[in-house]
Amino acid sequence: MRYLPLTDTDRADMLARIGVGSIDELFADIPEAARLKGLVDLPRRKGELEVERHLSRLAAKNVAAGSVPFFVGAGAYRHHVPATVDHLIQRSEFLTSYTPYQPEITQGTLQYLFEFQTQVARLTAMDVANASMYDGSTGTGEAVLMAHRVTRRTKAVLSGGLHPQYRAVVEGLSGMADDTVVALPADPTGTEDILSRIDDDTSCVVVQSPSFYGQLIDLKPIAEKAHAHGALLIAVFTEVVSLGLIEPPGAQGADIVVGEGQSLGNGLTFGGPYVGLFATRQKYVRQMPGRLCGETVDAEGRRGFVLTLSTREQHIRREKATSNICTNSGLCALAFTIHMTLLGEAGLTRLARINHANAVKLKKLLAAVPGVEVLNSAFFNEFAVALPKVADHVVEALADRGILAGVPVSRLEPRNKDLANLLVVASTEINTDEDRAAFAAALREVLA
Amino acid sequence: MRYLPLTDTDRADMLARIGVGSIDELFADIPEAARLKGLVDLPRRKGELEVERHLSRLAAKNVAAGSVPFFVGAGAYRHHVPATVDHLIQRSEFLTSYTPYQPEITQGTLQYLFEFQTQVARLTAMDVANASMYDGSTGTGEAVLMAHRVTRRTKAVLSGGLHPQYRAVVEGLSGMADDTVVALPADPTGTEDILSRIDDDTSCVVVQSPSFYGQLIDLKPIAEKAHAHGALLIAVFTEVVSLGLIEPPGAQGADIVVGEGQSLGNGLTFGGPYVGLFATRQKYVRQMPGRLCGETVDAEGRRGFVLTLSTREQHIRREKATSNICTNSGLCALAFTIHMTLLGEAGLTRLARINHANAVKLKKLLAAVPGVEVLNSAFFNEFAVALPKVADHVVEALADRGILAGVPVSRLEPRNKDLANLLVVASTEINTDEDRAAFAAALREVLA
Amino acid sequence: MEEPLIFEIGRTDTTGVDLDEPAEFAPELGAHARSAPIGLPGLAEPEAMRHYVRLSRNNYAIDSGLYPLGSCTMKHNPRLNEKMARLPGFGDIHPLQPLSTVRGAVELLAELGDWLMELTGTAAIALSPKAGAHGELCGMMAIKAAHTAAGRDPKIVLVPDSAHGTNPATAALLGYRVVAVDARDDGTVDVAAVRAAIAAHAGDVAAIMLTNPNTCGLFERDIVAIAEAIHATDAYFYCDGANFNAIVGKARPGDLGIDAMHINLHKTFSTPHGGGGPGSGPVVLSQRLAPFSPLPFVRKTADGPVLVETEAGLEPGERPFGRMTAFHGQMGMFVRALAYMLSHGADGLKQASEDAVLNANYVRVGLQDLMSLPFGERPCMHEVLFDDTFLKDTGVTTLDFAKAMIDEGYHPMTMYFPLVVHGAMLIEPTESESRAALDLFVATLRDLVMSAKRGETERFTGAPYLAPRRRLDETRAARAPVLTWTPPAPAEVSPQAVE
Amino acid sequence: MEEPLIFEIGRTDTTGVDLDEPAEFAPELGAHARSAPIGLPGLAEPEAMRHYVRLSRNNYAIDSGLYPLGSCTMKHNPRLNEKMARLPGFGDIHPLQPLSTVRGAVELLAELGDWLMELTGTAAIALSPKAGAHGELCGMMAIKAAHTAAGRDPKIVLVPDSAHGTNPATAALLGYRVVAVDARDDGTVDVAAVRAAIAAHAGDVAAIMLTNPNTCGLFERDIVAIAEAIHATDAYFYCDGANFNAIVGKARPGDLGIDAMHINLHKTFSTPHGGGGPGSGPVVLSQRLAPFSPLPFVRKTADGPVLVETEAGLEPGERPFGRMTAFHGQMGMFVRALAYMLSHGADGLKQASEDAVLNANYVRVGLQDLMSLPFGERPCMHEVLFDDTFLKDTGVTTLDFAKAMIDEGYHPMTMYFPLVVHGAMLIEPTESESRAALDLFVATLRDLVMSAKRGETERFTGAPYLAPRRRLDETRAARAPVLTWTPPAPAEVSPQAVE
Repeated sequence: MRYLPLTDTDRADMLARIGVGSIDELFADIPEAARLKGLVDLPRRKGELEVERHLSRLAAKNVAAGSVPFFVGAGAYRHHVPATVDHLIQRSEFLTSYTPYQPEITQGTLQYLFEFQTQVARLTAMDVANASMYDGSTGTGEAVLMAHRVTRRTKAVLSGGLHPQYRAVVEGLSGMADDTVVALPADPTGTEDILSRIDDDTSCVVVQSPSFYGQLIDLKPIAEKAHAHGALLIAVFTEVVSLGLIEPPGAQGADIVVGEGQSLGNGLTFGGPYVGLFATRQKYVRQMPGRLCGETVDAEGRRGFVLTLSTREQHIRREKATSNICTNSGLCALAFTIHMTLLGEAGLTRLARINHANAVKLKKLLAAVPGVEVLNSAFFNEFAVALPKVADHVVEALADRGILAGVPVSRLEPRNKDLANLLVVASTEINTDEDRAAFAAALREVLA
Repeated sequence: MRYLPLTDTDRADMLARIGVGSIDELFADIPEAARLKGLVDLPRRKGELEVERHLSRLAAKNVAAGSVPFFVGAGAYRHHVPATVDHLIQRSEFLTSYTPYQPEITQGTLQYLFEFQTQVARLTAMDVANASMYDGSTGTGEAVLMAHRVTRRTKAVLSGGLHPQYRAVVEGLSGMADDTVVALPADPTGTEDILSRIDDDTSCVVVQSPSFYGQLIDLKPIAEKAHAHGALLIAVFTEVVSLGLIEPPGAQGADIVVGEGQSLGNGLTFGGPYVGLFATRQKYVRQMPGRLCGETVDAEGRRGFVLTLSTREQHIRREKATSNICTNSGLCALAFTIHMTLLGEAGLTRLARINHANAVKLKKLLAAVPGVEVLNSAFFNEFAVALPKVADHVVEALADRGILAGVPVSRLEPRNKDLANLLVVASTEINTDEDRAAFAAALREVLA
Repeated sequence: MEEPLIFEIGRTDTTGVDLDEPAEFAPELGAHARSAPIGLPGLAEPEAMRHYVRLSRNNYAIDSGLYPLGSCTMKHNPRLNEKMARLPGFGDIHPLQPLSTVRGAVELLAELGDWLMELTGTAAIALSPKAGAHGELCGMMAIKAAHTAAGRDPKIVLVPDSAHGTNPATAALLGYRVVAVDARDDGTVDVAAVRAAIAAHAGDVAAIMLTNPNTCGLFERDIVAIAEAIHATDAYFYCDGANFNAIVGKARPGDLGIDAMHINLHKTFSTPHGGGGPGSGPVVLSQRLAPFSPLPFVRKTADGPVLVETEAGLEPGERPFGRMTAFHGQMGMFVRALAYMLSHGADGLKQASEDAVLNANYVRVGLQDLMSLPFGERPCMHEVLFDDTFLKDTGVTTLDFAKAMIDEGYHPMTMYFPLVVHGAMLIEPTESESRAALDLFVATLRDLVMSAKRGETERFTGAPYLAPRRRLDETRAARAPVLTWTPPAPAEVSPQAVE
Repeated sequence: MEEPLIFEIGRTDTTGVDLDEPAEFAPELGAHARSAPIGLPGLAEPEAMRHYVRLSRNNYAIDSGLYPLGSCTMKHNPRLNEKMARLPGFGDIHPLQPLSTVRGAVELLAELGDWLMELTGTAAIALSPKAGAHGELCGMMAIKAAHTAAGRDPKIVLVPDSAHGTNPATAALLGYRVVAVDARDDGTVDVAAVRAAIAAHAGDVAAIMLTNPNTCGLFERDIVAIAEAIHATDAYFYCDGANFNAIVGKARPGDLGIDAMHINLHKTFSTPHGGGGPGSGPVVLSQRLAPFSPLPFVRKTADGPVLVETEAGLEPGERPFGRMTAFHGQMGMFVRALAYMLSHGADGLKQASEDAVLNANYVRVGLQDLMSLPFGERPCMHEVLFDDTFLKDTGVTTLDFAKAMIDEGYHPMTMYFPLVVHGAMLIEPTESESRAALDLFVATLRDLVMSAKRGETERFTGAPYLAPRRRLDETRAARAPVLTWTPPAPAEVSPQAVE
C-alpha cells in the first residue's frame, strides 16, 4: 500500500523484536467476540487513478459555480481568490503542521495567526480578535455563551435579520443549556422593532448587518439600548468584504463581533471548511472562546509568538473552560490573511466598491422585470426580491436554463408561507454584465 | 500592478536619489528615433480574473486527453502521474531556484540531479548519464554530434524506425554543419537491412527501439557491426516505461543512449516541456554535451554535489565547447526522478507489464476489425496498423465520435503515399477495457 | 533572517491584486458608509509570496520530519486528497445552490457516511460537526435529546481523569455535572468503579464519556462490561474517537456497545492538520440515538440519497435535536477522507491500524529499558506512554527533554498528557514511519536519555538551541497579553532631528 | 539533518504507487524481454515526500530571498501562470492529436507570437526553440539558410568578448569561425571596430552576434550604425535577447535593425527557472529572414491560425530551413509567458522595464562610492557591473565576497562574467524587489565591503559558514568524476563477525 512504508519483512522482524508471535497478540485486549475475523464489508484498496476516476465521476454530477452565471450568496460568497493563496497554503510547512503548541518550531503558524488577529480586529474596529472559530454560525453560538458569562444572564434576543441557520445553531445550543432565546420574526426589510425587546434580563442582542436579506442595519441605537440595560450587542456579518465599504460594528458600539470569513481566501466547497471571525473589547478578553496568539520574547530577548491565555481553554481548565472548542480553522485563517494581505486596504475597499456597484446594477436589472420587487433600501452586494411566483420553482426553472439565481428563502424558512416568494440574490466581482443580463432575461422568461 | 512593489512615491524618491530628473534619462542611450513614445499597440493590464477567463476560453477549445478514450502516442505518452509529483515540483525552493552554480545553497537541486543521473544510467544499463537534455529529439541531434567528436567522422546512418521528427532534427543540424546523414526509408515492421549501410566512414548508427512504429528491434547485431567498423551505436527510445520490461540498450552494446523521459512525471502539454535522457559509456564522458552533477566534499569533509566537467561547456569553453547547450530540463528531470522513486523497480516493472498487457488487448481487438492489419511482431505499448482507408480521415471520423485514436503516419510523413493508411496507436495504463471496446466498435463503424 | 510582520512592511496604498474601479459608482448604502480608514497594510504579490514562504520555513511539518505527538496522530497527508478536494465539482459548489445541481455532492456525503458507519458498526451518522470537540458536543446533545424525549433529566456524566479536556468541557457546556471515575493501576477504567458511580448517583447518570483506546495508549479491555452497566441504568455510552485509528478494521465500536462516537477525520483519515485546523468531527450513532441526529442529514431513498435540511422535510421517527452549524459540514475534509478510505480499502485500513500499533510497540521495546513505562512492559496500542520516573534526580524535566528533541531534528511528543501519570510523554509514531525512521528516532532518544543520566543538564534546560527561537516566555505573554500589533510609540525626537 | 540518497534508503521491492498486476499477461515482446534487474530503489509515498521536501529546504529560491544574478533575471514567478498552464485544455493535450481538437492551443501560439512580434517590432517568429541557446541556434540557422538561398557561403561571425558563451559556441556548431570585435573603454562595442572587422574579412562575414543591452548592463548606443554596417555587407544582425527585459515597451529591437533575436521566456516573461530549466527560446525574425523560419509555424488565415508542420503544407515563399525539435515547442512555458504578458499589458510591461532599470541604478548609486564601477559612474540598464578593484589588497576575491553574501542570507550575484572586466560582479535586482528590500541589500553589501577593507578576511575566505554546506571542492569533483551512485564496497569482515 503506497502510504505504508513497512514491508512484510519489516513486520515480521519487528514482531520478533517486540517478542510477540503475531500482530493479533498486540490487539489481545480487544474482547475476543468483538475482534473482526476478516475484513469489513467494504471495497479493497484502489490505485490513484481509480480513486480519481471514482471521485471525478461524483464531482461531474455537480454544477460548478464557475461554469454558469452565478448569484448565490446567503452566507457564502463566490469571490476570486488569487492563485498565490492556494499555492501558499499548500506549503508542506503550513499544511502538515500541527497546532503550534511547541512555539520554538512553529513561529510560522504563530506569526500568521498574530497577523490574522490584528487584521480582524482592524476590520471590525474592535480591540482584540481570536485565532479563528470553525465558522460564522458556530462563532455566533459561542458569542451568545460568552455574553452569558460576561453578563451572568441567560436571555438572548435574536434579530429577524439573522441568518436562519445561525439562529438554529444558537437555539440548539441555548435550548440544551436551558437558556432563553427570543428570536424575532423574519425581517427582510430591516424594519423590526428590536429595541422594545431589550430589557434588564437580556444578556445580548444579536443583529446581523448586512442582514440575511442584504439589508444594512444601523447598530448604534441597538448598542445604546443594550448598554443601557446592561446587555451586550453581538454584531454578526456573513460577508466580510462588506467591511471594506460599510461602517464597522466596532464603530457602532458592538461588544462582540462575529463573522464568516470565507469570502476572503476560501472557496465555496459546499459549505465548509470556512473560518469564523471573532472579535471583542479588551475588557472581555478573558471570557473569549478559542485560541489566542500573543507576543512575547524568547530566552535571547527576540520577539516571538505563543498561544496564550490557555487557562481559558478546555485542555487546562476542563469543565471550567470558556468553551469546549479545541480546533480552530488555522489553514482557512491563513488563506484569509494572505488574501487580505494581497488586497491591503486599497484593494479591499476597491473590491468592496466593485461588489456594491455590481449589486446595484443587478438590482436595477431585476427591478425592471415585471412583477419583481426589490425589498431593500440599503444593501451591500446582496438583496432580497419578492417574486410573483414561488421562489423555489423559479430558481429551479432558472437552473434548468443554466443560471444559478440565488437562494429561495423557503429553503431555510419552509414553514413561513409569507416568505415563499422571496429570493436572496448576490452579485460579486465575478459577475460580468453578460451574466447579469442573462439572469434578468431568463427571469423575465420564467415569470412570463 | 500586482507584481511591481514600487509605488509612484518610491519611484520619485529613487530617481532623486539616483540624481536624474526622469526615468527616461536612464534610457538615454537608446537612439532617440527608436525610443517608443507611447505604449506598444497591445492591450492594457488585466486582473487575475480576466486573465483566467481569457486563457480558460482558449483551453476550452481543446479536447483534453483525459476527457475521452485516448490512444495517441508516437513520441509522447499519457500516463498517470501521482499527485505527489506535481505537488513537490511546485515547492518554491525547486520551482524558483536557478541553475545550481552556487552549490552551497543549491544542494537540493544538485542531489536530485545526482539521483536522476543514477536512475537514468541504471534504466539504460549505461555507465553515466547527464543532468538531462531539452527532450529526446534534440538529445538525438546532440548524440550524433557527440559521435562525430568521438569518431572524428561525419556520417550518421538513421534507421527507418526513427521518429520522423527526430530524423528531421538530426538532418537539420547535420545539414547546416555539412555533415552527412543517410536516412533509411520508413520501416514499420523493423525488417530493414541497416547492417549493410554501415561502413568505415560511418560515425554512428541511430536506431530507435521500440521504433516509431512500435516494433522492438534487436540492437546487438547492429552494435557488433558498428563496432567492427569503428562506429558508435546510438540507441533511441521515446517511451521510457518500456525499459521496465525490455532489454536495455546498454545491455545490447549501445554506446550512447538517448530517450524521451516525458512518460515519467511529466504531462503531455502539447509537446513540451519534456525531458531528454542521455547516457553513455564512461570513456566518452568528456565528450558528452549538457550539464553533469558530480559528487565531492565540502571544506568540512561532508559529502556534497556540484556541477562538474564544465570545461566541456560553452560558458567556459565558448566556441570550443562540446555543445552550445546551456539550459537543461531541471524541473522536468525532478518530476521524472520523483515519479521514478515512487515507482521503484517493483512499480516500474508492474507499470510496464500493465502497459504491455493493455496494448496486447488492444491489438487483439483491432486486429479483429475487418480490414485492419497489425504490422508488428514484437512491441511494447504501441503498434502500427494498416487500415483499408486513409488513416487521416479515419482518425478525424473517430475524433468526431469522441475517440482520439492514434497518429496517422501521414501527419509526419505526408509525402510517402505508401504510408497513407498507417496508424500508430498506443494503450497505456490509463485505458480501460471500456475505452478499448469503444475504440474497436467505433473503428468498425467508421470502416464499414 | 528575521521576518517582520506585514504591519511593519506593508502599506495601506500597496496592493497585490489588480482591480479596476467600477465604471459607475452610485452607492445605495444608506447612511452606512465607512467613515474612517481601516489600517490594513497590503503587499505586492512578490513581497507577499516571500513573506509567507519565509514564515513557513520556521515551521516543523510532518512532511519534513517525524512528528510523534501522541493522541494527535500526525500521519502522512496524501496530496491526491488535496487534488480531489479541489475539483471544481467539489471545491466550487455553493451549499445553497439547488439540490438538483449538487447530486454528486450528496452522493459523496452518503458514501462517506456508509464507510464510517460500516467501519464503526453503527446505525446513523451526523456529518456536520466541524471538529472533534464539536462532534463531542453533537453526540452529547443527541444523548440529552434522547433523555428528554424519554422524559428523563439525568444530571451526571461520568468521565475518567485520563480523558481529553474537551470531554468534561463539553459535558459542562450542556449543564451536566462531571463525576470522575477512577482508573486501575494498569491505566484502564475499572468497571467496578463505574458500577459504583452509577450506584452512587442512581438514576441520575446521563452518560459515560470514555476514550478508547484510551489516552494511555491502552485498549479498555472491560469496555463491554462498562457498556452493559451504563445501558442498564438507561444511560448512554459516549466514546471519544480520537484514537479510533488504532483499531480501524480490527474491531467496531458499535459491536462493543458504544452509542455515540465522533471521528476526527484529520487523525484517523489523514486530512491535514493545517497548523490547527480545520478539523472535521462526524459522529456515528447507535440505533437508539439515530432518530435524534441533527440537521442536515442524508436519507437513503429508492431514488438515491436525499439531503434533509429542515424540520419541514422530516418523516415519522426522525427527531433531530437541532442543527450544529450553518450548511452541511466540512465538505472539503469529507472529500479528502473518502479519498483516503478508497485508497486504502478494507484491507489497507486494517493494515494501517496494524502498522500503527506495530510501530508504537517497536518504539516501546526500543526504549523501555531506559525510559519508564508507568503501567509495565505490556503491549500498547498505537501510542506508548512514558512517565518521568527515568528522569528522577537528573534535573531534567519532561519539558526539558521534549525541547532537547527539537535540537535533534524532531518534534517533541505530547507532554504532560494524560494527567494521570507524572510528567507524561505520549509517543505516537503512526503507520507512516518506516522502520529506518523509527530506528533513528529510538537511537536519538536513547542518546538523549543517556545524556540526561550523565548529567549533561544544560543540553536540556537551555534547549532548544537550534530552532528558529530559543524557549519562549509564556508567562509574560499571558500576564499582559499583546494580541494585536500596535505601532511603536514614536521615538522622542529632538527638534534638530526633524527635517 | 542530513538527507541520504534514495539509493541509500530505498529498496527495489518498495513502491509508492499502487498498481495491480494485469489479470492476463501473454507478452508479445519477441526475444526482447529484460534479462536482468535494474537496481532502482523505491520509496513509499510518505518517505518520498519527506525526502524531496528535505532536499528542497537546502535550496535558495527567489520566493525566499533576493536573487541578484546578473543576466539571469531572477524575478517573481506568478502562481497564476502555474495554474493556467495546468488547465487540462493546455496541460493534458497531445502534440499529435487531431488539429481539429486543439484549436485553442494553436490560437494561443498565434496570440503569443503576436505579442512577441509587436513587442520586438519584427515580422515572423519561430516558437519551437527549447531554450535561449536553442533559440540562438535557430536564429543562426535561419541566417545560414538565407545566405545559402542567396548563393552565398560566408564563414565569419563577429562576436564581442563580452558575449555569453553560447554565442561563440552556437556559431562554431554551425561551422562558422568566430572573430572577436573589441569594445570601447566604456564597455560598448565600437562601431569602428565592427567596420574594421568587416573590411578585414570582406564579403566573408555572415553575421554579428551582439547582446543588447549588453552583459555589462549597458545599452549599445551605436546599435543602429552597427546594424547598418552589417547590412551593408549583406550580413545579418543576430541579437542575443537575454537582456531584452530591460527595454520591453521602451524600444523595439526590430526598429533598431536586428534581424533575429531569441527571447528567454524565463528571463523576460517570468516562466520559472526550475533549478536549471526547462527554458523556452522563441526567435523573432526580420522580414528578410521570415521565409526561413523553421517548422512548425503558425500561418494566419481568414479561418484563423493554422499550424504548418511539414514541408508538404508549405505555400509559395515559405522556405523553412528544417525543424529544431519534435513537436511544437514549450507549450507549458508559452501559457505562462502569455499569462504574464496579459497580466501586465502594454502599460505594465513598460513599467516593469522601467522599474528593473530604476532598481539597478538605485543599487548602483547605493554602492558606487564603496565598490568599483569599471566604466564610470554612468547610468546602467537593468543590471549593474562592478569589478574587483575595490577588493585590491584585501586578500578577498570576488568568489570570497560572493560566498560571504550567502551568510548574510543572499544569493550571490553573477561572478566573473562578463569576462571583459576583472573579477566581475554583475548585479540584477529585477523589478520584483521593493525599495525596502533594496535598501537592506545595499546596506548589507556596504557592511561586507567595509568588513573586507577592515581586514576581516576570514569572514570571506572561509565563507559560507551558515549554508547547508561549506565551500565545495570542485577540483576534486572534476578530477575523477563521480557521476552516479555506486554501493560502498562491502567492509572487510572477520570470520567471527559473520553470523
